[in-house]
Amino acid sequence: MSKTGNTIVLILITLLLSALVIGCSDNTVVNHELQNDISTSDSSSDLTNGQVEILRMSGGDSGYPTPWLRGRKGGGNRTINLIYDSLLEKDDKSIIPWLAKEYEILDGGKQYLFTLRDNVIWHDGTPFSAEDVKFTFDYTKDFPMVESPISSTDIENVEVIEPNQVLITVTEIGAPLLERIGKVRIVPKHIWENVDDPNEYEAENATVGTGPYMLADYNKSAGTYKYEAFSEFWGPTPGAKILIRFPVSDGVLALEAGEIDIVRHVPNDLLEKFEADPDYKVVVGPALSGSRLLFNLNGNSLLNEKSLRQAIAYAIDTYELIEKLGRGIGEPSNSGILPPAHNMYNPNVRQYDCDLIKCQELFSVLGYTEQDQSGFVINEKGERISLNLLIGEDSIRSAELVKEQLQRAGIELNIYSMDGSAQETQVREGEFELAIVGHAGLGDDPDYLRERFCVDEEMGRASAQMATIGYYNEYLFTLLSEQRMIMDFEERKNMLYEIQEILAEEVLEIPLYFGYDYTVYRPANYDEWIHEYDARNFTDAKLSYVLYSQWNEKQ
Amino acid sequence: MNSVNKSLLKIENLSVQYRHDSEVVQAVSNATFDLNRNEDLGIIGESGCGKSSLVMSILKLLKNATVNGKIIFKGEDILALSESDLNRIRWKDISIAFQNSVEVLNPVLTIEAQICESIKKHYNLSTNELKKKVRYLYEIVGLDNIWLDSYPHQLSGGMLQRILLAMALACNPKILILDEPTTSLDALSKNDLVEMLKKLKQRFGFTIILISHDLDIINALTTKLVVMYNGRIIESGITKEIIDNPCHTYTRGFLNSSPQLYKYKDLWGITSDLGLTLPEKGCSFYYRCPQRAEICLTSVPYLQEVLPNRLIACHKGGIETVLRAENVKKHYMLKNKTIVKALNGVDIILKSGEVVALVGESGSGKSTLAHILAGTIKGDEGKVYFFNKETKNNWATKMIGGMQIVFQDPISATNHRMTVVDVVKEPLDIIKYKDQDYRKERVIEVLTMVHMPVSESFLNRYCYSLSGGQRQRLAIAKALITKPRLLIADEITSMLDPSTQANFLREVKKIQNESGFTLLYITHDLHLARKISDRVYIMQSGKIIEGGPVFKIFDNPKYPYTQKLMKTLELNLSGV
Amino acid sequence: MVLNNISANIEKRLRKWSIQGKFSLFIIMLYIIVAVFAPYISIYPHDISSAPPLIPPGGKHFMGTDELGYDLWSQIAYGARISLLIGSLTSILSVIIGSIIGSLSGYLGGWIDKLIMRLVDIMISIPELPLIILLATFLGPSLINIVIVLVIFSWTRTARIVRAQVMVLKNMNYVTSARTYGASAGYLLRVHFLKELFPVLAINAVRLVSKAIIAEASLSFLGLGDPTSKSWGLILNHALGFSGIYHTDFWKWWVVFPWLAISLLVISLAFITRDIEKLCDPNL
Amino acid sequence: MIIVNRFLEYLLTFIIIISLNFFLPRALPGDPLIQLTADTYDGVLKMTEEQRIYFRDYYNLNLPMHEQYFHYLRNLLRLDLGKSIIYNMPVAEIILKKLHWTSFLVLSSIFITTIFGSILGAISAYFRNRPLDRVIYTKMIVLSEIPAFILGLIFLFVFAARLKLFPLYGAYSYYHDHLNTFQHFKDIIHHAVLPVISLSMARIGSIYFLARNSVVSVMGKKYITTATAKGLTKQRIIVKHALRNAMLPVVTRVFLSIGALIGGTILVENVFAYPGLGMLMQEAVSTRDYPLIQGIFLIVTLLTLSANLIADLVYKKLDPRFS
Repeated sequence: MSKTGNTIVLILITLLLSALVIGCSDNTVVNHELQNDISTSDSSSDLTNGQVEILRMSGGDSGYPTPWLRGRKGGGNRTINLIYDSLLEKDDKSIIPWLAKEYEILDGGKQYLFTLRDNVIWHDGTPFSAEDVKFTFDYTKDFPMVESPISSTDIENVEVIEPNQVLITVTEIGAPLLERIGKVRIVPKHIWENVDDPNEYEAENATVGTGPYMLADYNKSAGTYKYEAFSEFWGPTPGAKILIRFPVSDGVLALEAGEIDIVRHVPNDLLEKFEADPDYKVVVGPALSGSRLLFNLNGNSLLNEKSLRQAIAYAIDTYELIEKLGRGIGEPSNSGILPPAHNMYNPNVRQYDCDLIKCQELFSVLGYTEQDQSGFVINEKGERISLNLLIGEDSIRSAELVKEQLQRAGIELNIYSMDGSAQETQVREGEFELAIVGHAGLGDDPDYLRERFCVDEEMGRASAQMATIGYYNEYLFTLLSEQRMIMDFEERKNMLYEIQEILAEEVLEIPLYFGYDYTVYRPANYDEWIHEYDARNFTDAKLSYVLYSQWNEKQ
Repeated sequence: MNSVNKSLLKIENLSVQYRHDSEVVQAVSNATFDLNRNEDLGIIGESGCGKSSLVMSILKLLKNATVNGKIIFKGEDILALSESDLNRIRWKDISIAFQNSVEVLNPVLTIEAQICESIKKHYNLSTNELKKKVRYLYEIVGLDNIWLDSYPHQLSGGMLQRILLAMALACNPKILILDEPTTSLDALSKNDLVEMLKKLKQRFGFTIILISHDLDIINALTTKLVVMYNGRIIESGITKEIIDNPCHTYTRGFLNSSPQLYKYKDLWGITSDLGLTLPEKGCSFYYRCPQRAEICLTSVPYLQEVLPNRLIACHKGGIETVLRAENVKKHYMLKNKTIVKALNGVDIILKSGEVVALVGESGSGKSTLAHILAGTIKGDEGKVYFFNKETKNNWATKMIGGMQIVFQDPISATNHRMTVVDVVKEPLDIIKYKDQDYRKERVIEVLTMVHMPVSESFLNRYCYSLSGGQRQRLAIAKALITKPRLLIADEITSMLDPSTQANFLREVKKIQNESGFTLLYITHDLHLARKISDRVYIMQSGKIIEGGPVFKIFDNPKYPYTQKLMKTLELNLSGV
Repeated sequence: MVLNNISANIEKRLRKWSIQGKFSLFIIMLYIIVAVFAPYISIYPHDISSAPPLIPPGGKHFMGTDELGYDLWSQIAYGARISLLIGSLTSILSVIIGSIIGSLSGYLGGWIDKLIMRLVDIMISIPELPLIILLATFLGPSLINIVIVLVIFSWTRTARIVRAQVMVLKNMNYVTSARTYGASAGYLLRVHFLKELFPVLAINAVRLVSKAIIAEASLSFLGLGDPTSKSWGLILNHALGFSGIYHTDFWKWWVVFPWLAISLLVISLAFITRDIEKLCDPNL
Repeated sequence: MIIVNRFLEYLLTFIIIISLNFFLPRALPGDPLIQLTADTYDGVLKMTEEQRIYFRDYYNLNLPMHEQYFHYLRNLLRLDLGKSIIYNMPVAEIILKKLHWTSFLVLSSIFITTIFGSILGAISAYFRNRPLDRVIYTKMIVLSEIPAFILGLIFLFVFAARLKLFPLYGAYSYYHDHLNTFQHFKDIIHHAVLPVISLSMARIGSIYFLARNSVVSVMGKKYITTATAKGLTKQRIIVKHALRNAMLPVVTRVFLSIGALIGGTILVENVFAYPGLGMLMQEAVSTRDYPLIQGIFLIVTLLTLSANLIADLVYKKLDPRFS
């Protein structure tokens, strides 16, 4: 090879090697590197207090785990919950006291008094006090965290009554406020008070919290996390000495290969296989998400007719949707919008099981009596009921099925698919007739019904982004805004029952069906997985990572 | 035995076949020749006759071709050698200066690298010895060293040829093959090249194998010559002899049409074979050979010795002698009893297919000789042989394919009372050849040959209404109707004006070139003779004093008379 | 008379083709027949579920069904129309546009050449996804829009290759002499360049067919085409998107058959171009 | 002089591309901060209206378009690519950390495709139309039609999952301490084998065909006959004369195909959860993360343009006829 030929080959090789060297040099970013060799230690649980050596799970890169630097993608709070505690927590039944060992609602919901646990210390040893709680709420006024369930305008002021007591007064009474205040992550005052820009603060002590785990390592290029148990944690002993999270190609394969201990979103077709195998345990949380059909009453005048919306509801066969899209697994649709697993679910609202005769009756009410040769109902002018359905790129299969079902009833549906974000923008700007969008977090406080169906005065439309447009019902709006104020659970529940009856009657939204999300894990390695009462995910719940059941009996 | 060690390279019935998908092309068929140390071999022939394939097969450079036969070099058959043994010979003993084109050099390597490559392969010299050697090579081919690290595409045609030569001489080979070295060179650089090659030959003593169709360089550099046609060797012998006296009709046609030799002669190539498929067996030159006969189709002619170290591949032993006259004498008795020796002892030979000019002052006996040869006058002494058979009571002129004569005076050549068709078909009528229709057809045929109208009205016109030029064309037509092998034209154009003469002569030459008969052209006009004839005989007072190829006689005549005659060519009558 | 000499010369040409070449021609014929007669040869409708979901091939559903119970064979038959249309249209158009622009830029040289080459650089470095979404919002769903968008992304490759080739051909004597007769650039392109470029363009065109068919799926999702059109790209995409497709043995028919349809088409096209290439350039 | 105006040309193109990079994402329908909070999937971000305004100003999305453009250009000059909205990390950091994994994959697959593609091309050119050539040729046609990510999936399930010869995911075994860097090096190679092979298998076809045609045409050239006439050995002729000339078109094709290769790598990285740029591009576009989109496309443009530039320079260096 002549001189030049050699030089080119040389350049290529050096490029290759330099890429490698950079690659392997920076795999530790922060904190000390644990020297003990993890992979060989057996992961079977330590028989004494149930704490295992190591817990491995799959997870995406959610950024550097401080409340201000965490990523905005889904699952970002998972990385933070283990490090920072909040005043309250949730187990699989209800809200439970956490940093605040007791709480009192005073003045009909205007004030909340939290008495904090004593002998709680931060990871760096400084004792935890009410000052930290007050500091957190004041600090987030100027520097809001990436995610905060409560906005600083909702809070009037925060006072430290005793070294272990805090009184929070809210600007306006609201039932959901307790749970939201309870979710705020408390940060150490002695660190963050002298941090002028938390959005840039990446020092080592940025990840000091009171939580059961300390951050041992976060690798920016690979997006992997490693936590160590915090030995002097005030609460239930952390479930594992070491906990690591890293992205995997296929969860099921990784589980079967024993490289991770738990996997979510297990395909429904594999459930029998895992159920039959004693090494694995299949668990499922409540069916709290799926997709729903929205209407735009301004988009097509016909949709103003309640009977047409009801006819559509009758046409849609939720059981066929479950059988084909859910592979036979899922909860049927509920016209009252709240999922059956919700604690305020009204079981006896009017349901619209698939019934083509009722459809025909409703069509004739609207004047669509005959049928043309291809089976679509037509009015005397010979016009069909032809509606446009706008969907995002990943709900084409459900759209095709809905189209077929409506066709059986006699309605013609044209499907338009778009990039997800583009579709959401169109829906938000009301450029659609029908639309299929996802819905999640249905287990939360039922106030989301208000956001969806109550027209906000200044915005002139519902405050939720994805909602039916153009429906005006004064009585419903008053009910929705009042229920927010009622602090008493039973009283609020009755009002919501009535709201659900109206929603069922008016058919403002049609949930297609509620899907289950199956999780599989190896009980032999670790068996403390639980889900929060209002969510379906086991790996999100903080209590899954502590030996909660033992601790609970002792309380 | 000594001939063996003297013999450098011996090629024994070498044949080369190319395979293109299905059909097979025979490029060279059983070529045989040998080359001794002090001889330089020239190979000439039309492009596509297989000369390159022959030479390339010597070093087995041909792709998808099968080569069989033997190539003996230093006692070994090259074709049987293994690749590694062959590589020892390649470029070390035998090297090639390829045809001059930039494609022959690797575009991405410097010239120096490509020259050193071969030296490094065959000799292990140190780097500066190598550098010295390359500089020396550049010097001997007259190139400046600055061109050493340039790339092939940066060189001019002349320079490229010198580089190819330098490359070929890099390992001072025993045999240097030159493939068309002068194609793209101008006259000046061609001479430099020839001079250089001669000098180099003296210094290194290599033997040259030269492929070219440039006869100057063949003449200058080679001692032996091989002529190839359609993949076969049809003539081989000493270069000088072949050029002076080619024996194969193809070689003669090849030489005649080269402007280097016949500087003033009109350009006439060998007639093309009109794309007719070559005969399977039999001589492949059949369709273009002026003296083809049935025998030529019987089998493939192989090389036989016809003259001392001259081999010809022709069933008819090379070019036939059409007419031979020995010691022809003729005297006239004038009234006052003085005897005029018109001819005293003339010997003349006419070969088939050539144009011979008989030149001499008026009264030198040219016409008399013509008439004697044609049999219209009886000579006193001497014999005339037509195809080696003595001519008596003009049997030779009353046959098809015999001999005909056309006289000087067109008017007396045709009887003005006869119609055109009768005049022209008279010879056939006399010998009662076939039927009237055939004769009429032949008339039309020959008349079109001489560009005369063939309408019915013209055919029945009487000759007296025709002009001198037309009458002369009729005479020619009459002579051609019997497809003669020899046509004697006695001053046929002297009566014509230059323009008619030019057209007339051009037509005659064209017909001669196509049908291949021998033309004895008697004239006193040296310019014309130089223009159309291949060979010339000079007559002075009844004797042929000198004869031979036109370029020899006209360029360096031996006899004073001829030299005087030749001077008249330069004479410019306007006296400037 | 005219007919049989056309068929004779086709037959003569065909004799020289390799067996794979002939076999591929047969397959292409088959594809076209399937595409044209799709409604008649598919027993079940392609957009109405006619069987339980995901049943393996057997009996009437000899290619099995997908997750919604649509018969796979009828989907592939109907999909053939769209995929063949898009595949061929895109590759032909982008090869034509590419060669015209390429030869203009190669032939004219000077600043035009620079302009076009820099345009090509820009086009290549523009990321495809956002541009597709942008075009989708403006153009809206139709077959032609898909072809337009695909052509926008694929003409640059051909342009670059054609330009290089034309720059070499430009200095050939037969081109310079044609120019002396006043031959226009169009004439030169048509008579001299295209014949010379044909083998290179043919290979390029084949490669584009497969890319276009697969890309069509993602374009249909983003709103450029009809998402329920059941083109091969779409079927393959739904199959690959089904969660757990690899753990179960659904892929044995749901992924294999559409992928087989695409690669069989592309492989036979590749063999055809190889034979064309051989005819045009004997020493290959 | 040529180099200078050549450089100016590339600079102008670069500026046009940068501006396109700025305006193209913003022309897409949808707004990054609103997008993130549309409660349409699990674990979605909860963000109050007040927060949305705070962060809109933080990312100065509230400024008029031209002001944002100047901000963007000014930061670009200071090599500050801004902060990603979804990753909440400086874009430069994200990209540089992940770029070297992607470039490692791309370069090694280029290395393999060029070497094996040319060797196979040369072999099948050398045995032209004989059985060996026909076998390789058909295999190559079939192979080059399978998209890289399908090959990746097949390898993942067969070699990684069932035969357990190769790891299932990642660029190296996470949190597994090695005795020395050599061990670590081996581990990286072990993880990279399947992605690189699936990428190379999909690309090798085009290089093979090009090399084959080019070697065949070069072997027919006259200077090869000259070389044989010089008595050089077969190998020397192939290496010194044939390959040198045959490699010219292959080298330029390799550099030109870098752009396309990056596209292919994205899908393969996704299949093997390889921490390269991978799905970053898709994610950035679907969540309208303007700074991240701009950053990634800037890097891709830099790579493509420099690849073109290198292709030109290398070709000029290799082929004297053009310099």
